[in-house]
Amino acid sequence: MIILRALLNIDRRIMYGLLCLTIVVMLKWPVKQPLSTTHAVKGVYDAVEAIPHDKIAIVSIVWSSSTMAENGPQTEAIMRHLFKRGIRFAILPWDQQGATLAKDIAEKVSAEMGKTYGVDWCDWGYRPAYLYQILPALAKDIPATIKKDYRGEDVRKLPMMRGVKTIHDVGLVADITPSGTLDAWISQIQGVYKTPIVFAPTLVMVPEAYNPLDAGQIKGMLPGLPGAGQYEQMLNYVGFGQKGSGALSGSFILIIVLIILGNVGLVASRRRRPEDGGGD
Amino acid sequence: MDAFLQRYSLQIIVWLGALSTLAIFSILYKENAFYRLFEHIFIGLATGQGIFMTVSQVLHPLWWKRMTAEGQWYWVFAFLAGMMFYFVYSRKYAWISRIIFGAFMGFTAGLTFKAFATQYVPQIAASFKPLGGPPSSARPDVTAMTVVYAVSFLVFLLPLVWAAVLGSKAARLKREAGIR
Amino acid sequence: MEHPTWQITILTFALSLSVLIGIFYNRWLSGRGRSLFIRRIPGLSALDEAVGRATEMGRPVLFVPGIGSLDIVSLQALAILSHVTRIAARYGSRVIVPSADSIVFTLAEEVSREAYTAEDAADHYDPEDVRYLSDNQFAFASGVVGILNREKVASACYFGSFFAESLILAETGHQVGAIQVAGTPSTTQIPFFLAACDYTIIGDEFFAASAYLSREPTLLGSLVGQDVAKGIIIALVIAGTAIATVFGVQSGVLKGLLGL
Amino acid sequence: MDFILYLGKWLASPRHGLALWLLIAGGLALGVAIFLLLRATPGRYRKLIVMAVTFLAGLFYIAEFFWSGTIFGVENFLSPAVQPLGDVIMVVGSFTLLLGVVNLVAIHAKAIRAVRPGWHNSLAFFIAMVAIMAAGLIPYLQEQSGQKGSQSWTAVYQILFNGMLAPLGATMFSLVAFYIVSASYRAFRIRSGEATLMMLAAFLVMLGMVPIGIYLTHWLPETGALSNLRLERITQWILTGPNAAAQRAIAFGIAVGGLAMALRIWLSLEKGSFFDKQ
Repeated sequence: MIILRALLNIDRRIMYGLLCLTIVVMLKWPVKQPLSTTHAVKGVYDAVEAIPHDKIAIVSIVWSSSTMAENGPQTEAIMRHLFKRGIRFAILPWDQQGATLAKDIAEKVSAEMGKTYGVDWCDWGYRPAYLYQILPALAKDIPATIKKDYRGEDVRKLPMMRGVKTIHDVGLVADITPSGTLDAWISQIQGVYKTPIVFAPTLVMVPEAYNPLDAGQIKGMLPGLPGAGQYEQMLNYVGFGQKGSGALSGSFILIIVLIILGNVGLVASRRRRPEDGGGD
Repeated sequence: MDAFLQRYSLQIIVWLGALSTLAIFSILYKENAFYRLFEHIFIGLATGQGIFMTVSQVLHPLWWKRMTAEGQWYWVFAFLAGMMFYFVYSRKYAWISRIIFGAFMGFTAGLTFKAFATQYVPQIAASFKPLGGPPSSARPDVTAMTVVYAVSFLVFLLPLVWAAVLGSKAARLKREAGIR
Repeated sequence: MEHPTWQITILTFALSLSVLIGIFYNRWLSGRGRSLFIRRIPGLSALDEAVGRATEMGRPVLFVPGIGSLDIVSLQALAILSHVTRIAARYGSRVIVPSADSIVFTLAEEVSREAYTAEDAADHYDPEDVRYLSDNQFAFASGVVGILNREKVASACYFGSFFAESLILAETGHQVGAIQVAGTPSTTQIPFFLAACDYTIIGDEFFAASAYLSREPTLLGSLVGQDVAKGIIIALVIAGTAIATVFGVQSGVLKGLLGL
Repeated sequence: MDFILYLGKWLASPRHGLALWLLIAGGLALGVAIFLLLRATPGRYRKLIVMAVTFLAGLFYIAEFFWSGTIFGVENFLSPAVQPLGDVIMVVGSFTLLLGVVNLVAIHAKAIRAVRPGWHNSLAFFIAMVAIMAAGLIPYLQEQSGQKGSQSWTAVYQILFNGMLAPLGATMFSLVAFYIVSASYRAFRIRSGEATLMMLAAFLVMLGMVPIGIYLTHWLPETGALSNLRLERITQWILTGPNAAAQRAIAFGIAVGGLAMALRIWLSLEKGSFFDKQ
């Protein structure tokens, strides 16, 4: 009984150790688990499939190394799909680290799929995250707002940017983010010009996003790492999204087990009280 | 120095990264001097980088360059407006800083109206859904699912919730009666 | 739609008008010595308890006004700060205010100084207790974690905009044994505060805080106006759902209702 | 009218050389003059000035947005000003940078001077701040003045940024994962009916999000009434049904609360420590 009651107050350091162990083990020896596709993820897939070939896509990068584990695989999956369909896209980074990290992903995938910088994709370069100030101007005149790509070259000279003038030449915006930038995209772009938006948030932000998703303000959503995993499955390749989802499964199971243990402890301490004559 | 940095910078980055990670993780055990040191370094780096970014991304290109190189002399008024904030440190003239604070609050207030109309009104409209109507192709049929769950809830979960409620009530009654 | 349709314009103005009417109605009422009723919000009543506990233990109170810049939410947080500081000043306790935005920091400094002066406790006010830490989200969090541990904080209040750092702050606070009260309109963070804090105020209770704490007729009236505005929205949703059920989602009446 | 237009054009045209500096000096002088004027303003007008500025600032965005088409035959002439105003706000806001930094520097300088316990931490703060600032600004300013940016300083910047600032932030964020475990272990106890419901919902959502949960019920049919008992469908229902409804209700409450506060601030009806005194 003492053991059972000890379950009521497990030392947090033990829990932290168990978590570390679970993640390491699950990443090292991944268990193949099936993922089924939810309608939110299918919405992203369909939105990318629906982009007309004469329009470009914008991949908005707000994440940095802190949330790379979740946002990185999402970015890669979306880029792969765009490349696969032959839709030209531009990276629009709002974070200094994210700028480098997303460019690295694009370079890797583009090399793998035989695509060329400037023709199939480009990088508009880092700018400070003043979305509310920049987006209205971007919508009206893209080349004048962006001016130069990350290498300092005039964006007007890039082959893929030919004929791209306003937001009406943009067929999709993918906002990949760990923070509240979606509001800016919705209120300044989608709400005004009806440009389709898909959303790739971190897992903690998911519950809130069902509201705009339901309102049709975003076409689809990749919920964190499992979302990326599902998307990978739809695109038929195995990336960190699927591997990482396994580790996530493990840690969720750990949390559930700990919660159950805590409750066992609670029940045990309740039962014991009368006989103990006021044990605590 | 140059050659050294070029040659070893990657190794330095890796080792410093590992050290920083360990320092922060050490707080999971308990607060300690190692963590404290890196906390101060972190704040120092963030402050320094913040100053660098503000100067290189905003103040230099959007203000100084425009005012001097592009000849738009009237940007001097932006500087004057910015300086008004600093009157907050003067007892006597603190009210002058309130003018610029007021302007900023006004802008925020104005934008709130705009956000309400573009962001929330469409969500009000999205709540207009037929009850028990046919499901749309893109979304699951929430109504049908609700019925299924309501039934299963009654069958499986209600006894459990009921027991828990009873349990907590009994515990409270016992507590109130002084039985421990 | 670069500009809203007339329906949206009218709706926004109507809601604003109902708030204004609420304000002036209650001002008129209070001029005649009457006042409106406001229900108890346990989280806000707990602020007194939190400060009182810190005083008994002889330890400081921590108040984090969020990590947002100067906006509606931060201003509300500062209003709550003013209240907390005044209680603390009355008891002669310290309130440590770490800040993540230079403008909010400046205002917080002023609010604190004023609160101590108003309670005739200016000698208890330590200018170093209001601190600017960093506008880098996690550098700020690391600093607050440090303060929570080193200052042996007895009570911690988190009011304002919070993001991914909310649980880092609240869980550390729990570990050092502080009694914690939180309130934020950032809906994603509410579950974290609920899990780690003793009291959490949710949603628009946050905006009711200054009215609740000050019982100022203008603010109370605004609260009544807000309830009327919410009533209008509820009526709209019910009407819209009824129309959608009877005539279908594609009906012209529904489209005309908000002009979307 | 013509004269005003002419004057506006004359003032707005770009200048160079001496004329530019004379105009800048003139602007500064005007600033001092305005300050002297403000200083002489009697107390009872001060509040009025602040109120008027707040009102006009708010009015700009409100009028610009809600003014669609023509009103009394006048087109919306405010819209073109939105973009430049955004720039101005950004620049003016950036000048506040030092308000916070001064406080930080003062506290740490004091700690070092008084050799308080832990003064070496304050020293580390200064070294870190100055180092990254220099490493960033030196190559930037060199490049701006047409020279080649110093390679060594850039390397130092990279080291400080990628070797320290980035991992420190990432690790700090990853603490959330650990704290979620200990917080949920404590929070989800079956103390009452509501708490039990909350715990069940949490279990279902957690399981429905990850492969293992989906695996648990994958034997149920894909279609038909029973398919609704698949874990991922339950999760989806919790999130799109009760969760979205509750989130939206909270969001509306917050939106109305924000709208009311915006209104009070805009019309200077707000009460409270900052707003009451002038």
